[in-house]
Amino acid sequence: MAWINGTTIAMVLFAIGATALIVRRDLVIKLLALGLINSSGILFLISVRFHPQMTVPILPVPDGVLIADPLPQALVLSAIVINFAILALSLVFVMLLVERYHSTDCERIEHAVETEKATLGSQNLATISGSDETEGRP
Amino acid sequence: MILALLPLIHIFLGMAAIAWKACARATLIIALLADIGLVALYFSPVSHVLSATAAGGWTEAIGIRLMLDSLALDFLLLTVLLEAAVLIYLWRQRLHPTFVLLLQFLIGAVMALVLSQDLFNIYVILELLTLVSFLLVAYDRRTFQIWASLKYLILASIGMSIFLIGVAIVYANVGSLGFAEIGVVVADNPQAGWIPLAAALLTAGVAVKAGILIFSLWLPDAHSAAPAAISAFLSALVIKMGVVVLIRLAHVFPLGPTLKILGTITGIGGAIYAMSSRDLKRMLAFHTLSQIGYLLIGMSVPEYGAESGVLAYAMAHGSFKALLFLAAGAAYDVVGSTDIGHLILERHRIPLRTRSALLLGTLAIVGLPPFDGYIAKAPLLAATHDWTSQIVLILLGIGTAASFAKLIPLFKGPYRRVGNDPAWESYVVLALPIILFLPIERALFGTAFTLPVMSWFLAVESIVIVAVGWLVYRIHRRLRVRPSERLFRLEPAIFALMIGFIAIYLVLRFL
Amino acid sequence: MKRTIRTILALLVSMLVCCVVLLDLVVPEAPPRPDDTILLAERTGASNLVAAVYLGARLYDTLFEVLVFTVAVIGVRFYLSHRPSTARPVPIPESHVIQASAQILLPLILVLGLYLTFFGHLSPGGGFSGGVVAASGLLLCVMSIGLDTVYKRLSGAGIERLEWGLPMMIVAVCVLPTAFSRPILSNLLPIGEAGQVFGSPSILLLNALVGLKVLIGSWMVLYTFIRHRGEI
Amino acid sequence: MISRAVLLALLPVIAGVSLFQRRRLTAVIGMGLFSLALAATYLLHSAPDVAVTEAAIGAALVTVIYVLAIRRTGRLLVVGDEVPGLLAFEGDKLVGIEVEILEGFARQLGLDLSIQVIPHAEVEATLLRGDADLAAGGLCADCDGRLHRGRTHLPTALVRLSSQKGSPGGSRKEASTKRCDYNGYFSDLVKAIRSNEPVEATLDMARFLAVSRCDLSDWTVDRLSDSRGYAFVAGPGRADIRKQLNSYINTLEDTGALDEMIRRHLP
Repeated sequence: MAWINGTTIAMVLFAIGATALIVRRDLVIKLLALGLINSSGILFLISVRFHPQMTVPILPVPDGVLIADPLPQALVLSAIVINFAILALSLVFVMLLVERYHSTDCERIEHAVETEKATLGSQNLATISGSDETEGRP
Repeated sequence: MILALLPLIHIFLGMAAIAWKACARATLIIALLADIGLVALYFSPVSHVLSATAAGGWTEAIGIRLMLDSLALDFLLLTVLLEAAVLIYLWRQRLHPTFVLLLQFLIGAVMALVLSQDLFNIYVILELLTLVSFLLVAYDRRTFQIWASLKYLILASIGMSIFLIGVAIVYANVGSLGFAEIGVVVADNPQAGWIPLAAALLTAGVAVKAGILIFSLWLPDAHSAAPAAISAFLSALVIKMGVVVLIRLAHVFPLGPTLKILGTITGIGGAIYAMSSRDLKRMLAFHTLSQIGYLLIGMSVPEYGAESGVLAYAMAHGSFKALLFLAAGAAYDVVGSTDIGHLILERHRIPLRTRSALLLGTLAIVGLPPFDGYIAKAPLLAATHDWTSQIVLILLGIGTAASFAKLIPLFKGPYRRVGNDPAWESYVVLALPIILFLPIERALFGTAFTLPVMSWFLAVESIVIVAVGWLVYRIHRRLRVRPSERLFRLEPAIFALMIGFIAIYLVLRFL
Repeated sequence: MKRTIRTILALLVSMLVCCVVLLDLVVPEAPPRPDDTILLAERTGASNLVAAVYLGARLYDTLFEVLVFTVAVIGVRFYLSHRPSTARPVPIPESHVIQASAQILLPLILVLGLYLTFFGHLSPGGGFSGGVVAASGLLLCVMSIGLDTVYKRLSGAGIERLEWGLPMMIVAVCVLPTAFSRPILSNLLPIGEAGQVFGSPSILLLNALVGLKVLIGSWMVLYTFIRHRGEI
Repeated sequence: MISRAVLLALLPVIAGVSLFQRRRLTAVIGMGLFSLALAATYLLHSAPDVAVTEAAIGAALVTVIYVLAIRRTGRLLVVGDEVPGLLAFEGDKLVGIEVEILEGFARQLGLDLSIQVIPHAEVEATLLRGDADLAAGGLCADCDGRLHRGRTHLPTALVRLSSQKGSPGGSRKEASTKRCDYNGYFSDLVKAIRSNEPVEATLDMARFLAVSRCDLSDWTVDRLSDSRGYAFVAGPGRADIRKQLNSYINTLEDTGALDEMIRRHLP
């Protein structure tokens, strides 16, 4: 049973996430797999120095009791928020792509983007919303 | 003391640009002036205010330290230079406050990254950098931009997870995240079992951001899809942030052979793709890959002078790559395409100043004396003594010359005064370091530059390299071979990333 | 056929990465670090050591994390607001069960959010989780009184100005110590009695700022998603 | 100790099951559940701060925005493959007779129309799973008994197209390895025919006319049945939507708008 610890499970989650990211064609599910990969890194960081006797890092603690290292926990808080930011922004971009191509199939979108670039050259490419050309193009 | 002000000023002013929308443009100038002032402090008698600090006074292992060393100084100067050039380039265009905010955040994150001496701090800043450049690449909301930046985000995010696992292993073994403490522990016991795995994870994670061929397969799409000013920033500066982290890692971990292998693959692969690319911006993006290979090989050389050569080359590459991207953007505005054949056909419509900027950039990039490409390459060539690195460096020079030989017809007549390039002042800003590179670098790095640059042998060698490159271009044009670009799709890129990590691990463990 | 090969390859490669890391993982027995613990508690006055690290020793990281969140909110709003919004006004659910339960749950959720935010230095929680919990309370409000009403009331309170104003304030709080020739990002406020609500005023202040910022940010993300969702 | 191990062992199971779901919504909710389990794991790793944050952000906020993005309320979700003239891309927009009918219908219902292009062969399965309200895109064959087929809005015929190279008379081995029936996207079929790959497909008239612009001298064309018609299909238990759509098409026909659309899109 000792092998079921945080680090092992974190790497198994990484493998599941990476497999799903490659195998699943649906972009939304790809993003969920990306979230899983990020979570696996977070679980790894939490559990790498964890020992079953450790207690919660909130004072006061009785003498002689090990407390869990607060530093990785503080780092992980940042990583969770970053994970959220990545998932939200990429979801927005997937929504824009789906609206344009009417499909969530990654290969189909990739193919459509490539043919669009090849046939039209780099000019006159369709914008997602046609009316924004006046709005602050750099 | 006040080192952290450098990034924070940009972030504060970025927010201010949204708060007072009318002043968005003014915040860019204020930020530029503040940067110039703060960097100038370094050369003034009160330079101690820029000495190493710990954020919040936490000097212990748990805190975050910032330091302005020669590496950071070099990139700070490059940042200020590019900031000035891009500000001038964008001056006459309408700027949306969100764009200004993202630009300020980008610059702020770059400055924070070069100053940071802490692994996890680097992780957070790299993520900020990823998100900001992700938004900037797709700023025009064209579909190919959106797809390119989505691919970028997915790959970069996998890389950062790998990096985070590396950070965890380092922390578990060292008990601190500062480079100084890690360096001490690694030097104490260089044979410790955790070092290869941690180094492989960290290197593979950063490699995704650093433009290394097997890892950064998002780069050609993202850098060629972005708006011109953003391309200049990304290719000249942001991609080198990965290199900065790699340099810092290489100071701590024994990465020499790994970097050499990665550099060779990246450099030669990038050069081959650049040679066969027919789109100007895409060619510049591929060429960035091959130049990253140059930097990596320079980093793997332990000899004296190699590191200042790397820094000088990073700066030189930043200046001429930004010049080329900005000029390519101006040419695109006139012609409506960045296809090289198209540009050559319509060359009479491109303003003369744009064409001169392209010419200057090309001369500098192929490494002809007396421009900065040559001056920065010379110490690298002089410092590498083993013949494999020498050969790779020469091959890279030939590849660069061969890919830029495509542009030669662009500089033929007729030279009529047509139109006016609205942003020519920004070319002047970038041309200054290209032409006056030697005095600037001598002032910064001292004696490392006196010896090799003056050698006749190196000058002749670089001219011969360019000539051979031109010949290769003629032969390659007959052959009409184009390598497949399927590798740059999303799913193969994820595969390549993971296989690349395993390869780096094997090299570090068994070589 | 091609799919099967790809699936097998993907599985193989990712298992390989997994195995490489697990087989070579060397972790020493974790030495406890009492020195840091005492120092953290002394210098910040917070009894939740995670909060002491998060908003004390590593405030610089947290600052960038807040910026990442800000960028996410701005990005979501910028890229979705150019889309046309949904064809019809977002309706209020007819169900009385939802409305009744919203009226009971809303105060509870808001109290929980406030508790998490303001006691973040004494017990688990902190500005980020408190802000998100409070934002989910706003989502309940949307269910009971409708999206547009909530939006109008909040805009009347000027939250749009706070959206960028709060990060500016957080940066200012971080930079202010330099004016008093203290290291940047250090805390200026005096440390009170440990274990009390005002035992660590600087962390309390930062938690409150971050909590409000996250509340507004999450609300904006939720509002934008309800109003302009795409075609998935 | 035991609870920690059990929870940890549960994590890959939840993640694996939910990421390999067919339905997006199930996958999203499964990952929300995963985040909750992860938060509990953090709690057992004596990291209560992380647990609270993960529960609030990972389990609540992320799941809510994903559900908001893919939910179906207030939306008429139509799936179908491309058919030239009926539902096809023109530049970056979908145009055609069926698109116009659906747009009008959605406007009448006060819903946002959302059309997703999926492979022809998956249309029926998607409807049966309940992932869409309506199916479109040149449906003229008979469908599963649980689905509700609407009224015909345009007559058509079925055509069998098969390449002679791999005809049934040829060697069996070649036939089994090389010939694939058309079940992907229509655009893939056109590409396959252009590059002379051996293909066998049953096509409706609109698709066949579009394909017949390519050189079809190597192909055998069998006319299967004449008396077919295009129709929309509603999912199981959606007889109401079929009724509303039928009456909407009836009014279109009565006012002559349908004929006008057909003339505009099918010259």
